[in-house]
Amino acid sequence: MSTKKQIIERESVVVKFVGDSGDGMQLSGTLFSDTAALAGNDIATFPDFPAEIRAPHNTVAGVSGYQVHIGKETRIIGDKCDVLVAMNPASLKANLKWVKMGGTILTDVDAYDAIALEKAGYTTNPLEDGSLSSYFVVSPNITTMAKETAMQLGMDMKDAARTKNMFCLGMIYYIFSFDLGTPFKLLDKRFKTKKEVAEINKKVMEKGFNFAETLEVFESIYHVTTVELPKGRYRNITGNIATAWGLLAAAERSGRKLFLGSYPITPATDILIELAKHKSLGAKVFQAEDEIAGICSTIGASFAGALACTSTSGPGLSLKTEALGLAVITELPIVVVDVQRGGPSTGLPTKSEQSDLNMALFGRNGEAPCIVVAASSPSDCFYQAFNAAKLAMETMTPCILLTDGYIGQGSELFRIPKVADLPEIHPPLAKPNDPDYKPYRRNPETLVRQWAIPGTEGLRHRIGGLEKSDLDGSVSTDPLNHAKMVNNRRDKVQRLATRVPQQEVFGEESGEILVVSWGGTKGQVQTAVKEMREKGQKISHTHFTNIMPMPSNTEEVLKKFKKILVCELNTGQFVNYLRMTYPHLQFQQYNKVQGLPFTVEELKQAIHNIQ
Amino acid sequence: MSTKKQIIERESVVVKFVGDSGDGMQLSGTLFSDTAALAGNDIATFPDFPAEIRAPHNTVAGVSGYQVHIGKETRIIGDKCDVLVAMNPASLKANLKWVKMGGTILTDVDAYDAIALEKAGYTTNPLEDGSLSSYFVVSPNITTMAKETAMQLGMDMKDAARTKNMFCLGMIYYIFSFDLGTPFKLLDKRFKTKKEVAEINKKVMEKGFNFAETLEVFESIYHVTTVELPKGRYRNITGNIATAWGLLAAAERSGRKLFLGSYPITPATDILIELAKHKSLGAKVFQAEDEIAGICSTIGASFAGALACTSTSGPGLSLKTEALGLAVITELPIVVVDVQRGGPSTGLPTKSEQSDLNMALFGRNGEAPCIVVAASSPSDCFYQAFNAAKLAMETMTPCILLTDGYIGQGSELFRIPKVADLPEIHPPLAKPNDPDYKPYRRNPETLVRQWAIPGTEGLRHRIGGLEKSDLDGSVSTDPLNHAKMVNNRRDKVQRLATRVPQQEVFGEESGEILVVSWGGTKGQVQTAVKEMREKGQKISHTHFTNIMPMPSNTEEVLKKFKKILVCELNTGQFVNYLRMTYPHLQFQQYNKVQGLPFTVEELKQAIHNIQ
Amino acid sequence: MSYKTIERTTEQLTKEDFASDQMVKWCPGCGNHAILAAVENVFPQIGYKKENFCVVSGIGCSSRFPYYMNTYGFHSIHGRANAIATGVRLFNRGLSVWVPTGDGDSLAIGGNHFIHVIRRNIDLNIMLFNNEIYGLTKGQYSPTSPMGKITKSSPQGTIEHPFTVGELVLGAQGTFFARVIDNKPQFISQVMLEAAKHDGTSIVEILQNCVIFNNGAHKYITDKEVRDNNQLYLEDGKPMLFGKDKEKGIILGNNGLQVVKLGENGITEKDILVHDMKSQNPGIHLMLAKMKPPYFPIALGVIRSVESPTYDQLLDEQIKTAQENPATVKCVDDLLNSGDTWEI
Amino acid sequence: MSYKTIERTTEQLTKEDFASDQMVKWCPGCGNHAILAAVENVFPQIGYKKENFCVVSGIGCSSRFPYYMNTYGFHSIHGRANAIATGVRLFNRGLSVWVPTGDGDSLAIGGNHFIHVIRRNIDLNIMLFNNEIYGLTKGQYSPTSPMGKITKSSPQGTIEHPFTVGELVLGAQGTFFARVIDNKPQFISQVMLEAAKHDGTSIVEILQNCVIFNNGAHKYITDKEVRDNNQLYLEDGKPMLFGKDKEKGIILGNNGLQVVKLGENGITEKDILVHDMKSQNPGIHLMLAKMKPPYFPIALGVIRSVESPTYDQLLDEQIKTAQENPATVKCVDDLLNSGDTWEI
Ligand SMILES: Cc1ncc(C[n+]2csc(CCOP(=O)(O)OP(=O)(O)O)c2C)c(N)n1
Ligand SMILES: Cc1ncc(C[n+]2csc(CCOP(=O)(O)OP(=O)(O)O)c2C)c(N)n1
Ligand code: SF4
Ligand code: SF4
Ligand SMILES: [Mg+2]
Ligand SMILES: [Mg+2]
Repeated sequence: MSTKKQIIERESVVVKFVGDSGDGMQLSGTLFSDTAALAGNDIATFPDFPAEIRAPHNTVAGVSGYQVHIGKETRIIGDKCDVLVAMNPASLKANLKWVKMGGTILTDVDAYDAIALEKAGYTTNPLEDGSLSSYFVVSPNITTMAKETAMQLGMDMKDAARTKNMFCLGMIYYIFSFDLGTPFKLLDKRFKTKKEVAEINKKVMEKGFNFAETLEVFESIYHVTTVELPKGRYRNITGNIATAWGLLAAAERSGRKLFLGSYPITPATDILIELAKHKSLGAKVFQAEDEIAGICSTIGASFAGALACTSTSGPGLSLKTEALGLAVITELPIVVVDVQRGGPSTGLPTKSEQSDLNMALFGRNGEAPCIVVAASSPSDCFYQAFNAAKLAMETMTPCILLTDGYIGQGSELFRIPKVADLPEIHPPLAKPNDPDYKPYRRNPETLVRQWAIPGTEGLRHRIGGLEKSDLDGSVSTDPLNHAKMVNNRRDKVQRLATRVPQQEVFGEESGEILVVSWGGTKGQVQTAVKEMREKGQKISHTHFTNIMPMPSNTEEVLKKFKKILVCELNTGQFVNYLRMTYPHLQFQQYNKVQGLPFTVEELKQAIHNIQ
Repeated sequence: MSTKKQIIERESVVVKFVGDSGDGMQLSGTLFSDTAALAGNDIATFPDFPAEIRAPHNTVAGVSGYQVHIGKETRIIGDKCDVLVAMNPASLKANLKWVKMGGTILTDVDAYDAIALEKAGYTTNPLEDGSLSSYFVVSPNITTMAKETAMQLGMDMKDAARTKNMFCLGMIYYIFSFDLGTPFKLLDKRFKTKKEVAEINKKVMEKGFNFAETLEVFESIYHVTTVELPKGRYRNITGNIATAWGLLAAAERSGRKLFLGSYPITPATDILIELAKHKSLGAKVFQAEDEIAGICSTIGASFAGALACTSTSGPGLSLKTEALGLAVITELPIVVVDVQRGGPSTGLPTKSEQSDLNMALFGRNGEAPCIVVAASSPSDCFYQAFNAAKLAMETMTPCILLTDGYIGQGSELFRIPKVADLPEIHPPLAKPNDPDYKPYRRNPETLVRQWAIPGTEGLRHRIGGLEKSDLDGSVSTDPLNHAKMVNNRRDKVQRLATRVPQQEVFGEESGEILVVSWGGTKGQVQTAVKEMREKGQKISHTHFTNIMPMPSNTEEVLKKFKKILVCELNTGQFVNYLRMTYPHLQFQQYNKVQGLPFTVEELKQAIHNIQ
Repeated sequence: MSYKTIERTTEQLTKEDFASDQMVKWCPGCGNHAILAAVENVFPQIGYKKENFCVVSGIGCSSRFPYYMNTYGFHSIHGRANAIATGVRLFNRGLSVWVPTGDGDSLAIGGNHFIHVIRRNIDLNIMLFNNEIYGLTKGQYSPTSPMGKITKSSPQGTIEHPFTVGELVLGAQGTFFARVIDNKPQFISQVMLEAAKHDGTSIVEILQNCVIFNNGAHKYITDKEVRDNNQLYLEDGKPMLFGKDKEKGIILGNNGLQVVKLGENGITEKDILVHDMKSQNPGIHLMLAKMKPPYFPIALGVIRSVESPTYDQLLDEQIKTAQENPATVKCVDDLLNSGDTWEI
Repeated sequence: MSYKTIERTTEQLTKEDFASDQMVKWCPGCGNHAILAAVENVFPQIGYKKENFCVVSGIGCSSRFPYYMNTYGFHSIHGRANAIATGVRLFNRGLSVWVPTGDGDSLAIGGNHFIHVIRRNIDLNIMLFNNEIYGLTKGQYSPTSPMGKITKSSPQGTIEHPFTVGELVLGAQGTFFARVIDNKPQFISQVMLEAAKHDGTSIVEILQNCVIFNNGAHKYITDKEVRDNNQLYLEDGKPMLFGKDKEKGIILGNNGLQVVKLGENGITEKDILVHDMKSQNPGIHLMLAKMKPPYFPIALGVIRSVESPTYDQLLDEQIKTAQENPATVKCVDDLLNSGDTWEI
């Protein structure tokens, strides 16, 4: 490595790979993040798909991206990037606003022909017109060089040109002082069955690395602080995979096999796809004809004794509304995963938002309380999926798990737990031939009824969507019985408030300002608060995972602060829920509805602006 | 008329007719209420259907009822009845709890055989065991007498036995000193094509009347105060019919033909059935394959230029959730009528409740505000349906009209308006070939976009469920555009707050206690407040019809009271909405979730108990 | 070869084992009563343990059925019985799952689940009570009401072409379709037994009379005066003969089916079409399902019963394959540690 | 006799009149491009005023269609296009309503609306882009994916019997069904024109290639080497001949259809089945729709086109009857004052 370079020391760095849908940006991104993780960095990633499958070549509509955050604290994706790798003018155009002033831009000059510039909407060439003067731009003939290398190794021209992403990646590895050993191993693994392809890719990558080193195209290289993570085995995981695995773990831990009834929808589809791979664990995945059949088959499987789940996103959750009410009144445990996206209606399918909370809490006819939990990061999806399954089964109540496109598709380091260390799950199974069995007899303490699985001897019974009489469950229109059942269904959920983990505060336990967040925004909010605290400001933070019910100490926690600011990616759904639940407290709110996560900067500004 | 009778003077009286599903109780009830109305009484009625079509003869499950309230102030159905007409033991059993102490029970001793008593669940005969000693019981051989009369006139035995309801009705007319002229005319009308049947029924009724007079079976007769209603033409109307007519009136007034896409469901079906009769007014009624097709065809018709409506009850509204979001984002005007019933799920289909408010306000994925209005009585359904249609069209936004089974199936006197006196409706139609037309250009004051109806020259455009860019409506994933559109959709609804009628107070405009109600409970709450005021208590009342948005003076109105009690038939949905909307005010709540309306007594108690 | 995974009983079960203690709340005279009796009769004959029967319904008069049978039962929401039953059956392979449903429940709101469950050939026994009306909501027309029918919601008569249940079933790749009438409980039991034995989705359409809202809808085939001429009882492998003295029959011409009289135009029994319920070709079954007076008798009994892999069975096989594959993960710990992981 | 209520144009319209200014965002090489071109070509030929076209879609790659046509357009939600189009068409009888849709959109989530719109015979033109995959969500199997197909959501292959679109259409009482391939734009235009003329619901199934997620799904019929033997172009009133030199044909036997070679076993052109798209008997149409290699060629062109009253027309008639009835109310004031009323 050349030594005259300036070395930039950083606690963390954000790199974003952008290009046409077919440019292999996702591969570049995952190779880079895996390499960084293996080198001891914490990581977080986020893919940025276009709405179209493969929109026209070289257009802004067709830009696909993959953002990687590496370093010591990567709880979040990072607001802006230090390094942008842009494969063509369109991707540069779409992403320039996300590059930090003075940041590095690596782009392929071969891609800047007149047509591509026009398609991207440039009237002049940004590499030449001086418009990039605030950035450090590196723009070699990447395609030419990659193609040459690959063709020499016997690849045909078309495929050879497509190795340009490897060339770039080689250059990037160079500026982060990463050894190529790790990426080479990863490539070998990925192209297990196509050894030659692996070899060529490795060579092209090496060429890129050497090119960067030899020609000294970069003025500076980065040293990123590695982390001291707790000891253990780690992997990189996306929120959707983590959700799938959390459900599988809950199935194993509860002794109830997993059933998933689901219909594909962006960005939740990956949960279905992941679980479909695990028939060896006995998981049954049913791709239904629509979301209604998805949840209804789930309810059927739950009646039949499964850990039964359904996964979807906004419009799908809307369609499940009626059947969710059936699960509520029959008191069958199901888990409904909603990977939130931008709404209303089809809205912004590839963007993220927290705007399904209202529907999760209130979106059913009649009085129909469900348990609601929300995951706060990709790896937390594992624990919250597990938790949702446990709560649902142990309370015989549907549980809605809210994640979002941002944490569902993003990834981070995950310390691999042992299944045996996870909490036990005790579904309230009825005993065969129990003479005292009644479908709606309740545990007096928890108000939970028993689960009598069809096929069990001596427990034949009937349930249904009409109001049922207490204890025996037969149809009843008796007024007081109805009132009682409505209360029972509410109270059994409310009583969880003491059993879920109590609400914790980051920072002082009382004081002037408490910042409140829930779900997938934890990383950004915590970072903002932390950065302000580091500057000496007394600000505390509490983050909600258990939404319905909220932990029983919530009011205690909240009321110790003079001012409470609730931050969320919607127009104020959680803050309104807090207002109705704790009417004696006053809340302020900060909201963003742009289909994008918070940036730390805007959060700090919002906290600063509190009245 | 015998003169030695004691005359009971009453401002109003409640009579309830109960019997087997096939006993013709509905006919008895409507004949009686129409007669009373024509005699100058105000009236209110409420049918009480069993959940089964025709459950086994003589069982409690099969009891069908029809309650009539006549007199001076009948805003409500009346808590308990003064007179119960019970055709068999089962109907007595099911309804005894609704008879006032000392009330009159007229029942048919012929029906009290051993089997019928057993089926009704009696171990001893209530007519003999002294259990009815707190009531004034009259139990002649009604079937015998009716049958005899009818058979003498040539009716066959089976049909003859079925005239027993007419016999009873004759007796009831007697004790209310009603002339038989009116019911005779009504019978003639009803059996226009079956003259003989009419004659026989009239004769049997007369027999009942004479029997009551001659044998002096009643100790007392009632004198009910008649009302001084404003001058005008009147009719009796149920809430569901009024809703249908209100929509038709709005269609005529707006120049947009009516389209209704709907799927049958209790208790909303009557709206569909009523509108299906009015093809002569150009109304197109489409009985869809399900609720989703119901609302989707409605959205299509709205796009195509209709006053487009869909009608349903709880589970159906749940199913419409997703499509409602589409109407929100496309900004198409539709009216969604939800005749609320007991929930959750199928719940209590034949009972009434106010528990769909949460779903109306919040039950959609993403940020999806709709306009919400709620009717307060059967005749108010006419005005609110008209209003909902006007608001939807003039704001290019879906409007949910909440009624309930109680006011939808109940009836009251309705002063017939002239269509020309109803407010004008101005849908924001785009002009053919308008060069400035853009699908999402907004009126700067109201934020309402224009309606460009397919077929119009020069306005071809596309709309859809993806987020669209301001003005031209093409698909956009731009973050700030999304934020802007979310705000626009919210603000155009919020801005109605100044255009809807302002919130009014019954009683003092400020003071100690304000009672708040919304929707179908107005009658009971107003009566309770009135009765307490008459006893000198300073209590005010405000009733909400415009729910989203609430009138702009709402906070002004509310904050002038020290204590605010919100009464509703759910666990507190409106009060929570008030809490989130006016976080600086404190609210108390009184709730009932029994599938039944409030009684005035319990309301008075609740107001009395305010802390 | 039958692929049934349901445990059989060793007890001698009787009708009483399945009679529930609930009051039957259908209208007096409703066709449902006879159907209930027929089903109560057939369950003991099927031979499974009584705990292994599961009855799943939607909403409608017919959907009250689960309350009146002493089995595991689920009275769910309108139109969703088939989707719920799918989950029950796919998850718990030890259950014999029955779906009593209505023409509204399965053909209006539930139409999508109906065609998909059939296409997937999931082993459910669907009993479609076709009364050509919405009973529970008091008399609106349904997707099987004949065109022109005046009902509460069609004061001028309907303007919709009705579904023919059998045609829809075949169009959805149905493997078993039979038709019976509510007034012949014994014949119902007999056909139900066939349905129970079938591997895959069986649809039994029951022409059911709603005395209250559509009385006499099936009169044109059930009336004493017309029934011999208007009913054809199909038997597999037997010629399609009908009429009082079996003097009429069905033949297949180039334009489809045709009614002929034995003896006329030299027609003998040998010319008559022989019923082949196992034929993979649905064309003829479709024509049979479509037959209707006045030109044809209506076909009763099992119209189609063909072997075809069931979803249930294929799913079991895939699970087995996956579990036998030494490369697949065997527990969640395996899964968590699969792929790229590293120690810190 | 045609019952069309759509105003015709007096202008000479061209393709350009319907080309939109939006960027077409389908993948390069996607079959959708050719279909779009075919439809742009056919709209001017239909002859209606350009404002009278209305294109209504759901969600899916195919459902992006409205953006790429300069007409009134509605890109709605997944599966609901047919229900929305129903409302558009029933309310506004002056519109020619087109529904571009996918195998997921109309056969999975939208299956119920699909069969009901067909049954009602509402005058919609449905273009079903059948790529046997969910394109927009990136490659899960659809209700038309062949059994065993490995996709993202079926790593061991699907275990579902696919729908045959034509069979489902016929089972739902379809009056018009045609099938075309995306690589023959001219033929598509020709068939679309037939569809446009049809009174009632027309379904045109377009075998469309998704280059990205299901490339070559239709190769077994489109490949140069096999296409002559595997494609049969139906023409009404013409014998069903195919093969390179039209040397093969279809006959109807007692067990259904059969492929024969002219000249072999004494077969001549006269023995070959003549296509009768107007036959009311759906049995033969069903068999034709079901034909598939390797044993049969696939049938292309209009398989069925029969006259049958449309919902639209019947509704118009009922309104007319109601309005002409002197006893019915003529305005809302009449209505309000009808029945029992009294003056106070
Ligand atoms: C979501 C929903 N929509 C509508 C209804 C109202 N509903 C109940 S049963 C029924 C139709 C019943 O007809 P069918 O299925 O033929 O059964 P039948 O009563 O005739 O046996 C309807 C429309 C409902 N309960 N839920
Ligand atoms: C309610 C709802 N469920 C699921 C989706 C996700 N989704 C969008 S398109 C699609 C399937 C597309 O397949 P197809 O209709 O065959 O169209 P193609 O893309 O193949 O043309 C799915 C599942 C959605 N947008 N909305
Ligand atoms: S309404 Fe009809 S279907 Fe329902 S129980 Fe009565 S007779 Fe039977
Ligand atoms: S994903 Fe397939 S169907 Fe969709 S645009 Fe691309 S090639 Fe066409
Ligand atoms: Mg029915
Ligand atoms: Mg597709």
